[in-house]
Amino acid sequence: MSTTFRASLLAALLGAALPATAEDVTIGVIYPLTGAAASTGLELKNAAQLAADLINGTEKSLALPMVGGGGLPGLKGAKLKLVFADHQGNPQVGASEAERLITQEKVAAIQGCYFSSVTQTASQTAERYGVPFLNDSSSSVGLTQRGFKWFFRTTPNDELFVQNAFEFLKDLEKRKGIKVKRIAILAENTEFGTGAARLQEKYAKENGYEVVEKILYPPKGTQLTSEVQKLKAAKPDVVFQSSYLSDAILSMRTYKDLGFLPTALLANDAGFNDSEFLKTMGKDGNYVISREVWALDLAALKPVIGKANDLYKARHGVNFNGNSARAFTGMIALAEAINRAGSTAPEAIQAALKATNLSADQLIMPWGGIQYDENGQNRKGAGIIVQVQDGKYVTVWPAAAGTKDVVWPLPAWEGR
Amino acid sequence: MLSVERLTKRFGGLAANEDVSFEVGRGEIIGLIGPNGAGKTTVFNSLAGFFPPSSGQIRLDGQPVAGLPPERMAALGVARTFQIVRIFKSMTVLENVMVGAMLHHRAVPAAIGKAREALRFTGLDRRAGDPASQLTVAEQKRLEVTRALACEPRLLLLDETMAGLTQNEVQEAVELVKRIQARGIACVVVEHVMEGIMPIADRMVVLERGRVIANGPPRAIAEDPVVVAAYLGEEYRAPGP
Amino acid sequence: MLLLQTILSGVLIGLVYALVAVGLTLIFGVMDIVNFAHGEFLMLGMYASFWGFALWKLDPLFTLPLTALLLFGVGAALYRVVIRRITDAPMLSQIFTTFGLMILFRGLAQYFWSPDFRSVEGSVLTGKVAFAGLQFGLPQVVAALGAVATSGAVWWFLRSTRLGAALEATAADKEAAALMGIDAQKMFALAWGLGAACAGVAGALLSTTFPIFPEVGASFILFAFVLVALGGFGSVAGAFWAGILVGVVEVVGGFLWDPAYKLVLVLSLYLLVVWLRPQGLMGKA
Amino acid sequence: MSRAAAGRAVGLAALVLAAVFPLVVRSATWQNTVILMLMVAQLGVAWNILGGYAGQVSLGHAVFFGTGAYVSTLLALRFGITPWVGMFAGAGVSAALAVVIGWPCFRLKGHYFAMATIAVGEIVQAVVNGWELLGGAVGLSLPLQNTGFWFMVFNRSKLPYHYIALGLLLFTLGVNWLVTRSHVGYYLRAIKDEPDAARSLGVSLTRYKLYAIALSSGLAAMGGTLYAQKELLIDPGSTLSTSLSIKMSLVAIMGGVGTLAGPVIGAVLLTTIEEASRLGFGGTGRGTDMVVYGLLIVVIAVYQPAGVLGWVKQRFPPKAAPAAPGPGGAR
Repeated sequence: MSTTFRASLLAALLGAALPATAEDVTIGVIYPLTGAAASTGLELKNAAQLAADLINGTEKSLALPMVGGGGLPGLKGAKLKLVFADHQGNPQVGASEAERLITQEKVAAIQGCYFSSVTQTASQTAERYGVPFLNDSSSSVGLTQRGFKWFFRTTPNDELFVQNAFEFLKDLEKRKGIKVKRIAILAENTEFGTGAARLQEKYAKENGYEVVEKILYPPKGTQLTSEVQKLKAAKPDVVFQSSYLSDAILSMRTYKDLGFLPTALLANDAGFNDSEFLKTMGKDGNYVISREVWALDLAALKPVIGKANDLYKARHGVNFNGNSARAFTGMIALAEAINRAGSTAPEAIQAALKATNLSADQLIMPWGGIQYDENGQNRKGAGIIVQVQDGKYVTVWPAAAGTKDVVWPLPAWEGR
Repeated sequence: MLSVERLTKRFGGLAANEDVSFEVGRGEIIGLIGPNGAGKTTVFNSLAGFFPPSSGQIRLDGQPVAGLPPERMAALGVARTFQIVRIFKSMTVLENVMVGAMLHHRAVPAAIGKAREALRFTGLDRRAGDPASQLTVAEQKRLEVTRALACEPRLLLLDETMAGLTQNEVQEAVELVKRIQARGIACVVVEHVMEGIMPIADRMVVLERGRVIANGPPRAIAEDPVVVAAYLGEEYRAPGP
Repeated sequence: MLLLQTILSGVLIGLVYALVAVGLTLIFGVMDIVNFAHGEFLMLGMYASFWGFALWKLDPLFTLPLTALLLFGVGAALYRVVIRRITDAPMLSQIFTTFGLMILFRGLAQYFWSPDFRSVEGSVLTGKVAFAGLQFGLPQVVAALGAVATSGAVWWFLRSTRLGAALEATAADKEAAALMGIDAQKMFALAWGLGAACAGVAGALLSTTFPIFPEVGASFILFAFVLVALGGFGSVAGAFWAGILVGVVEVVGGFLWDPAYKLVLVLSLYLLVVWLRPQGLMGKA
Repeated sequence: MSRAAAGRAVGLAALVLAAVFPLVVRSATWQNTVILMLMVAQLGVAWNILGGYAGQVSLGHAVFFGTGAYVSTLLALRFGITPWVGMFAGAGVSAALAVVIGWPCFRLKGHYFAMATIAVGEIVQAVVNGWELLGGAVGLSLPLQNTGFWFMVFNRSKLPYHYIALGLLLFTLGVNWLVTRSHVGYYLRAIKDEPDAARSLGVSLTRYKLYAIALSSGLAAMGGTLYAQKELLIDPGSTLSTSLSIKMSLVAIMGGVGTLAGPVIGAVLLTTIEEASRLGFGGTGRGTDMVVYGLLIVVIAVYQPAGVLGWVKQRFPPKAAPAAPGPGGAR
C-alpha cells in the first residue's frame, strides 16, 4: 500500500515540479480528495487517470475514441497530462484551485468536480478565464441554466433521472400490472437531497401518485430512527431515497432493525451505488433499486464496457461504478474534442466541444451518445435503473438494456 | 452620608449578616472589624453592590441603593478594593488607574491626566509605565487604592489593604488613608491589622457571627469587655507580620 | 406503540452518547480542557475493532477489553506527549491544540487506512431483540448495555477506589490534592487514558452497526459537547443522564416534528437549560 | 529603535507590500492567495474585538459572516441594491442579531459561553438550510454576467477584489485601533482581566460586551458580503459552518490574541500552511495535507501558545516601556 502511495506521491511531485513539455496537453482535474467524500473522489481520480493513460498508450484493444493512439494525433501525438487538485468539498477552495490550474498550470481545460456546489464556483472561474470546463459527474439541474459559454456537462441531470424513475414505475404498471400508489420521499437536506426531493415530489404529483411523507434529514447523523419511524407510520408503497454512503448504510440497518419493509426502495444513486455499499451491506443490500448511469452487466450488450472495466479492475481491484465510469467517459469526451480542435487554444477546444458528436458505441455508457445543447448539457444522456440481485447491480430498466427482470416487491429481511 | 439599616444577607439558610446597622458620615473613617467569618466581606459586597441584600436597606444621602449593581454603585460614588488584589494584569500601572478615571473622564487624554494625578497622590507615579503584574504585593494593594480613588468616590471601601504588609508599609498605608480622609472621602476599612486601624478610625463597628456587637470610638471599643472577649483579646496582642 | 418504540430507541442511542460524553467530561473535570479530538478516540476505537475483526477474525465484542486498553494507552500517551505542555495555557490555545489533533487524527486515519468506508460484517452481534411488539437491533441493545456498564464502571471507580478518589480530589482542587501527595501528572494522564478508553469502548460497541470511516467522530462530537455542558462540565452522572435525555429528545422530537430540525431541538434544549442553570443540570455552581 | 517604533515600521512595510503586491506579482494564483489572506485576516481582526480584547471566546462567528453574505446578496437579487450598500445593511442586521444572541449568552462564562456559541451557530445553519427564502441548502447565487463596480463583481482581474479586501481589512483595523484608543477598549481589556474589578470601577459588563459583539459581528458581516461577491455562491455549508467560526479564532490565536496585528500575522501564516499543504499533498488523495496541517497547528499551539506576537515579545522585550496603550500578550 505504502509503496504505491509513495510512487504516486513521487509522480505527483515530479509532475508538479517539471513544467509540461511543449507537446503535452495539460488538463486540470478537481475532485474531493480529502474529507467525507474522499473515497469517491479517489475513484473518480483513478478513472480519469486511467482514461488519460489509455489515450497516451498504444494498446488499441479497447474500441473507444482516442484510446491507443499514443497521445492526441490531432496535436502531433501530444500526451495528456492530468494535474489533480483537491477541493475538500469546499466551493471556495474549488474556485481557487480552478484558478490555480488555469493560471499556474496553464491547463487547456478542467474536468470536475462531483459536488454540484463546487462545480458551480469552479466553473465560474473557468467561465471568467474563458477555459473549457467539462463537468462529468454533477447532476444538479441549475448548473446548465446559467447561460455559461464554457461549461459542458456529459452526465444527464437530476431532472432526467427523476423522470426515468417515474417512467420505470409506469412501465411496471403497463407490463406487469403492478400498481404503486403511495410514495414517501427520504432525502438528506443538502443541495443534492433537497433538489432531488423537490423534483420527485413534483413528478409524483404530476403522475398522479400520492406523496404520503417527505422527510428531509440532516446528513451524517448518529441515528435515523425517527426518520424510519415516520416512514413506517406513513405506510408507503415505494420509498424514494437520496442519501450518501454513511446514511445509506445506517438507514438500511435501521430499516431492518425496526422491521420496515416497503414494497420497493428506489434510491437516487449516491451512497447506494458506492463501491463500499454492497461490501458493507452484504445480503441486506439485495433488491435495492437505484437510478444509475452505468452497470457492469451492460457489458453483455456492449462488450467494450466489460473490457474497460477489466482494465480498471486490474489496476484498482474494484469494478467501475456510475461515478468512475462517468469520470472515465468525461476524460475521453474531453480528449476527443481537444484532438479535433487540433490546438490547445481555448476557443478551438470550445468550438470542438460544441461540435462534439459521439455515438453510443463510442462510449462505455448506456447513452445515445454525446452532443451538447446550447446550454452545454449533453442531450443524448440517459439513465438506467439497476437493482441489486445476488450482490450485483443488474440493469432492470429500460427493457431494451435490461438484462434481468425486476424483483418486486421487496422480500422479507429474514430468510434472504 | 451612608446609612446601613438592618442589613441581612442569607446564603441558602445561613445568615452571613443579620440586622447590621451603622452610619458613615461625610469624610469619616469607619473601622469594620471582627473575627474571621464574622461577615465583614459580606457587608462590603452588599455595600458595593456585589450581593443584593436579603432584607434591609442601604441609603446613600437618603436615597435607597440596596440591590443596585456594582457599576451603578461606582457611578454613585462608592469605590472599593478587593481582599485578594484584582489588578488588570495585562495592563500597565497607568492603564489600570485610567480604567478607574474613565468613570468620569471618558476621553483618553483626560483619563491619563486624572490617572497621573491619582498616581502622584498615592506615590506610585514613578511606576506608571511598568506592567502591573511586576509590582510588589504592597504596590499592587496601593494600585488598587489608586484605581478606586481615580473613580473620584465619596466613599471608599478598603478591604484588608494592610494585610501582609511590613511594618513600614503599614505605616505608609495609614498615612495614605489619612490623606484620603483629608480630601473629604469617607472610608470604611475592613482590617485585621489593629495597629493600622485603631489610630485612624473615627469609629469602629465590630461584627461577630454576622451581627454588630459594638459600635463606637476606638478607645471605647478597645475597652468594651464584650469585644475584648470576642475578638480583641486574642488578636490585638498578635498583630500581623 | 410506535411512540414507545421511538422513546426506547432514543434511550438506546442516548446511552451511547452518554458513554462518549462521560469520557469527555472526565477529561474536562480533571483538567479544564475541552477536547475537540474526542470524536477521534471513538474513530480509533472503531478502527481497532475493525482491524481485529478483519485481520484475526476476532469479534469486536471480544476485543473490547483490548480496545479499551489500547485507547487508554493512546489517551495517556497523548497526554504525555502533547497535552502536558498546554495544561496551564490559555483556554484558546487548548482549543486550538485539540482542534489540530482532531485534524491530524483524521488525516492519519485516511493516510493509513484510506478514506474507504469499512464495516464489521458477521459479528456475533447480529439479529434482533423483540418483545411485546417492540423490536430493536441486537447490536444497539448490546451497545446500550455496554455503555451503561462502562459508565457505571467509571462511576464506581471514581466513587469507590483510592485511585478514583485521588482523581476526584485532583479535579476538585489541584493544590490540595498535591499537598495530599497525589501526583497531578499521573492523574491527568489517567483522566486522558480513561476518557479515551470510554470513547474507544463506545467506538467498539458501535462498530457492528455504524459505518467506519476517518471522519466518523464528527457525527458524535457535537452531541458529546452538548451533553458535557448540559450535564455540567466535569459531572459524570450529569453527562450520563443528559445522554438519555438528549437521545430521547432527538429521536422523539424528530419523529413527532421534523427530522431536519432534530439537532436544532437538542441544541435549543441545551441553550435553554444553560441559560436557566448556567452550571448545567448536575454541575457544581 | 523601540519595539513600538519597530512595529510601526514593519506595519508600514507590510501595508506598502500589500498595496503593490498585485501590481508586481501578476500570477492570478498568488494574487488569489493574498486576497484569501486579506479576507481571513479581516475576519480574524473582527473576531478579535470580542474574542481577543473582551476575552469572550465565540466559536459561532460564522453566523455573522453568513448574515452579511445573505443580507447583501438578497438585497442585490431581490431589489437590485448594490452590495456597497448591502455590505453596510448586512453589518447593521448582523450587529442587531448579535445583540439578540449576545444578551442571553453573556450570562455564560468561559467554556460555557464558547459551547453556547457553537450551539447557536449550528442552530442558525440548520434553520437557514431549511429556509426557502434564503435558497435553503442550495443557497443563493449571484449572476456572473453583471460585472463592474456597481455590482462589485469583477471578471478576470484580481485587482478590484484585492483592493476591496485590503480596504476592508484597513477599515477593520482602523475600527479596532479606535476601539483600543477609546475607553471601550480599556474597558474590554479590564473585563477580560478581572470582571469584578471592572464592575467596581463602574463598567457595565453586559453593555460593553454587547458593544464588542455588535462591532465584531458587524465587521465580520462585511467580510461575508465580500465573500459572496467574490465566490458568487453562498450556501449554509460554506458560509455558516462551525469550521469557519473556528478558523476566525485560529488566525487570531496563531498571531496573538488581543493584539492589533496578531490576526493579520496569523492569517498569513495559516493561509500559507493551508495552501502549501494542499498544493504540496492535496492531489495525492491520501489525507497527507490534513496530516501536515493538523500537525503544524498542534506544534504552534503547544510551543507558542501566545502566538507569533507572543514570541516576538519574548524574543525582543520592550526596552523602555512607554505608557502607550500597547495591548498585552495573549492571555
